[in-house]
Amino acid sequence: MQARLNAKRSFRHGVHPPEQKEATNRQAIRQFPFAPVMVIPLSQHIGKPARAVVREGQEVLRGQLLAEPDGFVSVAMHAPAAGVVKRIALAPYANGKMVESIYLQPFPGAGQEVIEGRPVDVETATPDEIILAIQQAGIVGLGGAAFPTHVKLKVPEGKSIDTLIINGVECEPYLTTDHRVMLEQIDDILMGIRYLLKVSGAGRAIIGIEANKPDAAAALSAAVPADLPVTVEMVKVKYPQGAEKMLITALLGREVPSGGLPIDVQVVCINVATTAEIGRLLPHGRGIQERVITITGPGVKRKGNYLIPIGTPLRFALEEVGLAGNVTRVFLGGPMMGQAVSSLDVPIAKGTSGVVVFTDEETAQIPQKVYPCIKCAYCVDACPIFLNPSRMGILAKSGRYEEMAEDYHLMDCFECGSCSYVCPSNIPLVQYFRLAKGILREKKG
Amino acid sequence: MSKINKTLEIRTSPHIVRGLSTDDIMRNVVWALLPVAGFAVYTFGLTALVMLSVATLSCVLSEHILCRLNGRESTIGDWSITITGLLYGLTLPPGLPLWMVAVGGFIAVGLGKFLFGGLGYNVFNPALVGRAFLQAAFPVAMTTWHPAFADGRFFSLDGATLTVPFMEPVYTAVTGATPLAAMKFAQQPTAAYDLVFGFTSGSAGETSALFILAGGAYLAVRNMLNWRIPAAIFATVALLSGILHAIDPQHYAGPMFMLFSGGLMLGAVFMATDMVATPLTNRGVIIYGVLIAVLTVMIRYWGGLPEGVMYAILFANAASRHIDRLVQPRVYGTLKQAKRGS
Amino acid sequence: MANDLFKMPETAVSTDEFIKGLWRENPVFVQVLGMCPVLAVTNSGINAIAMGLATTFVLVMSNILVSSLRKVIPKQVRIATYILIIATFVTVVEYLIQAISLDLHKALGAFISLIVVNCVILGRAEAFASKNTLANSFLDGLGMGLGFTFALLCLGVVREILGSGTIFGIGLFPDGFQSWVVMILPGGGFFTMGAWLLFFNWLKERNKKREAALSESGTGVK
Amino acid sequence: MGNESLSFIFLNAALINNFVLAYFLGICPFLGVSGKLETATRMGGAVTFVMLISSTCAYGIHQLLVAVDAPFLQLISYIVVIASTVQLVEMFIKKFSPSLFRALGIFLPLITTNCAILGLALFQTNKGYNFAQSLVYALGAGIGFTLALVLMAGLREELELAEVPNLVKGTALTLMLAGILSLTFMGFAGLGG
Amino acid sequence: MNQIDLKQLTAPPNSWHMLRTLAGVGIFCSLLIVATYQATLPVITTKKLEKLQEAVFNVLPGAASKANFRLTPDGRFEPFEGTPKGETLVYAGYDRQGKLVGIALEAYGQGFQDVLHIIYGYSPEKQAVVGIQVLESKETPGLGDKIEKDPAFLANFEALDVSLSGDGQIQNAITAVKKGEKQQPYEIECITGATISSKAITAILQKSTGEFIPMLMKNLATFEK
Repeated sequence: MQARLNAKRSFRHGVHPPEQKEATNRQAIRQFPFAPVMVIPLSQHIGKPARAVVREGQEVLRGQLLAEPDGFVSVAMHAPAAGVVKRIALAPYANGKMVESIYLQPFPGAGQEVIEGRPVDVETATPDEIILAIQQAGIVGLGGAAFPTHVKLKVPEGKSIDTLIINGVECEPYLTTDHRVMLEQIDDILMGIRYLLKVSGAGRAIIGIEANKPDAAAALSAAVPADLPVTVEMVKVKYPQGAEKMLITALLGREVPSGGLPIDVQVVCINVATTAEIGRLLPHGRGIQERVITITGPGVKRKGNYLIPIGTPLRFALEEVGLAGNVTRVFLGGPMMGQAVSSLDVPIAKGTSGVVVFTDEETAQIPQKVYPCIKCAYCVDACPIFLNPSRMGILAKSGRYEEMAEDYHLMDCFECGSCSYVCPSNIPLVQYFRLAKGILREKKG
Repeated sequence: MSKINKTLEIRTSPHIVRGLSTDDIMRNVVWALLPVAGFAVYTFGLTALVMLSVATLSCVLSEHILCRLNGRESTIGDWSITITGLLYGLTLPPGLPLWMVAVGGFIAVGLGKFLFGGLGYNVFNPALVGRAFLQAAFPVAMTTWHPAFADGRFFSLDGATLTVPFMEPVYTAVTGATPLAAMKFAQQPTAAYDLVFGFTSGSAGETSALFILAGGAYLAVRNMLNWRIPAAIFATVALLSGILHAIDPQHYAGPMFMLFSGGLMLGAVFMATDMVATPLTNRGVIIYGVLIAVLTVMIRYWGGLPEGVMYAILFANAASRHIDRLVQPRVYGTLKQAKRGS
Repeated sequence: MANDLFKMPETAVSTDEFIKGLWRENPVFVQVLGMCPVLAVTNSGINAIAMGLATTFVLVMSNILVSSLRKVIPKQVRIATYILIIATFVTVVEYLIQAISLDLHKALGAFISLIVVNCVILGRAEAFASKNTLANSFLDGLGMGLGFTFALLCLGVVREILGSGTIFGIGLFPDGFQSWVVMILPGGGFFTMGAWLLFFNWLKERNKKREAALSESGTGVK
Repeated sequence: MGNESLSFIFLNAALINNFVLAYFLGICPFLGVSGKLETATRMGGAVTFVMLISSTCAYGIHQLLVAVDAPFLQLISYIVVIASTVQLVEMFIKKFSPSLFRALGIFLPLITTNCAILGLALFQTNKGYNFAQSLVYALGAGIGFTLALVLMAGLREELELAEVPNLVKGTALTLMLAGILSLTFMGFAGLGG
Repeated sequence: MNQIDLKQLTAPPNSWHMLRTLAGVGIFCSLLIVATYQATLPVITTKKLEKLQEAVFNVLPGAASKANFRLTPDGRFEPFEGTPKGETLVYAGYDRQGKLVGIALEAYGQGFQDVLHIIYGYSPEKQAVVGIQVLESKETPGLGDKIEKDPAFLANFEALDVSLSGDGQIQNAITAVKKGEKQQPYEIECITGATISSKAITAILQKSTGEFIPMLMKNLATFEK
């Protein structure tokens, strides 16, 4: 199949934050050691928390099922290492809340071998079987959203999918996780695509890659076998190109309706690392025990891409890579949408695509003074879904949340942060919107 | 792990910013205005220098005092008031008595900005509010023009400049006529060369089209000014005056004259583009620009006054909220949903 | 006690009915009524006084008539009757002014006729005169009318001094005073009224603060 | 007198001598209902409508009064006839167009005693306009009133979200805005000549 | 009190009662209005007449008495007494000897803000406008309203040439020129800064004289005493 490598296509608006990927994009993925204690939250995904199937004190093998999905919108959890379940209790999580988690103490010198489960053959399995297998493998969107992948793939009655989009854009600055995956796990990706094509019934797949990763695009398009209806297409470097809606618009010119899902325009969009995971795990019937994470930022000594066991405490991970300078801010994910953590005791979860560490030098660059909105309209020109953040920000300040939702489509905002990024008055727009949405949801519910 | 601060900052995303702050924008606008002010001093001499300084100072001081009286932190540090002061000065006739300049400066800040809540809330361009007030209060002084390029202008002040406060100015020097007034009342056109290079009489800052365009281009390139506003104004004015001039050249001055005379350049580039008082969307600002242009042409051709840019901009300021309402950007995914629903 | 207080205005003549209109319930500054003449004819002190007195005359006369007829007028037609009465007195006042001075009549123009639709007058007829004794209604009308005149004068004086440099036509300043033309233009009317309201807001705020301070310090004494 | 062109009459009433901003007529509704754009437009529509009706009535009454030579009845008959006509129209609309009534209905009784309506009738009589001129004058006045109201509503909605100093909030702010608008409208002087 | 209120509210409207009240008030009001009108009418009429006469004498220097004339539909003039009802009137002014000094005419036209209403005097002997007075204007105070009192401007109208040419039309149309540039007797020097209002006066005069002077000259004999 031919690759379309002329990256002219994109969505309208958006911003151009400095990419900052040079530090890690040439670093091969390295295996991370086990932490002395791992914390596996039962709710690392959107939806119902998983139900634990192990007891405190029970010994488990690497890859063994720790918790099973509780309902359809829920996924399984597997042991990241062979060890002992110390206890099942509340533990801090990245969002600042306490969630039910399994404390696992790996055996000293535990190996990397993983137990095998019931393999699912891409040729013979039915779509429903594959969906079940994906759920059992505990796969969620590894791009950051952590939405259970199998739910996305369940095509509702009366709808169909014609295109499968594999999202290899990775538009967040600093992060190079997907970039490395696309270079190093090509076979897994292609295998994953086979599963996904089968499940979705799509006639073709498009791998969308941002133009700053030409090596990945070239490697992938060279590897696509003739029997697979897959094209590799490049899109412009622009944030938030990696958002599902933006990528669909860039590649297909289709607009996902407000309040709708990609499936409403016959598309399903799966992150490239998620795809690789499907292709790697399903043939062996295994579950997720580790994932690739970029640990980077000016505060990190050994920046790089690491294959890191799920549940590794952040503190352990940072100690391993070494810190430099006066660290003031650590966040999980990229700098645009990532979650700043208040404590280093939180574990790395399935949805953690990167860890970025800032020192006081970076934080000092962010002006502290908040000016009133001067209606410069930078935010209006940045918003990828054409909202009016300026107006909404002013309304939010006066507490007029209903008006924001009714007249200005607040609920369509996916908090990409472009508006706050460009705001010269330093108004925390995204924070306002998040707050407003929360209050509105509370009022409704 | 000693290097990690005891308290990590938890600010919500995004964690990086572009690093262009409001005061940066304001400061750049001041830079862009300085050459215009410089040319005004070159053209009108000491008179313009003193007048511009008093205009700027009166605005800055008023802002400072009003902020303090209201128990707020003084906001003169954000440079926005310096822009207002400088712009306000540039719209005044150079020989205007200084006490009037100071009164107008206070009005510009008090009425045009402070009453509405300060920076970001001034629904009208404050400089123009000050000028409109002066125009209504002291119509004679506001239409008496100091001649350009007078001999010895760098060493002498216009006699009216130092008028005792609250007294009527007495004009001794020969006064100039603006190209627009000459055209309207005496049907005397001015050479295009003089207009472009600013060898004419008029408000301090409106004479040199070149310096204004250069300043505007600098800001537009740095994305600190929405180029669509002046572009829409120029295009519409040129189009309308072109058509009317073609129909009746005797009555209607041509596009060149319309573009380069009076306050159109200064207004379109620096006044109409006051971010706070303009619509937000790009479609909105084009409508806004067209509205300004149409009103300006209307007032200049058919109105009683020779110049109408100021009124046109103030009117469009008042209308900009409605323009915004009319042309809200179509939110992603809403059109198709409507189609789907029907 | 409460009952007695309630009955008071029915029977006794109360000077409070006169004083309240002047200040506490000033129709212009406190109730913001009848703004149209307040802004339109106050470009000189003379005009303001003339307009104020004309309005007072109509106000007092209509209050008297409405009050004395209050038991006869059926509820259903009361508004129509009031308007009829007011229009009559306005017509009367219009001819009187014309007879006194044509120039004044010209200066006030249609605004004399427009006293008819001044909400202060209909408001007092409906809210006060239709429920109170003749004497009290008279006092109420007089108080409100003079309060209205006072407000007009407040504006008229400021606008005339700044706008023409004179007060009641008498020059205040030496020759060569620069008049602020805007003050006698419509815009000046809006600004002056706005400024007066600002001033009264400020007075109110200050009084409130003082009272608060007084009551704080006064608690110990009590 | 009375020979002005229709275009001049229209522009004069709508812009140059705007009823609200130059004559201060209809200030009460201007201050009262200019807070929200929607009510402002409806009020404007209702006022324009009533102005057209009352202008017609006033023209008829004036002709009648001239014929019977009773100028002293002018004011009293204007106010009575206009008030009752508006009442009739209100009842008529209520009966035949409930939707229009919902849009304009609640404003109609308020407008009856609006000085802009009576002012319009008096001015057109003073200026000696003929029937067509009166109608155009009424239309211009109504549109000018609506324009002022709508502009003010936009500004006030905007400033509702602003950090207006407490002292200024309310009528004082509206008056200052009206003053600036009035200065702005001065730019239209001499149009249509 | 409450009981009465309730009764009033619940009782059906008594039409006779309502009618009686309205009629009574109406009669009282009509009486009051008519009485005032009758009482003030003579005063007002006299004042108006005086005012008009004053204006006529002002624009016709030397006049001591005046007579009203009405323009007839066929373009002639006839003496007129009483109150005008839409007719076009001109006022002839006579000196103490009863000799015709000139004729005063009213004219209207658009000014800067609103309609301007002026009266001007024409002297058939000098074939010139000899005086002008602004009766009604809304020109900008301090600027446009200088047309009412600026002595230099009013000097324009002491002898403004409107002589007729052979064909009975105005020879030279009145025109406005800048201050200090007046050369011809038919030119009007504008006021600096109030060009618009000055030009408005010029336009009004130009139109009115062009229309009326030829007519007046044709019927000059009518006005002689």
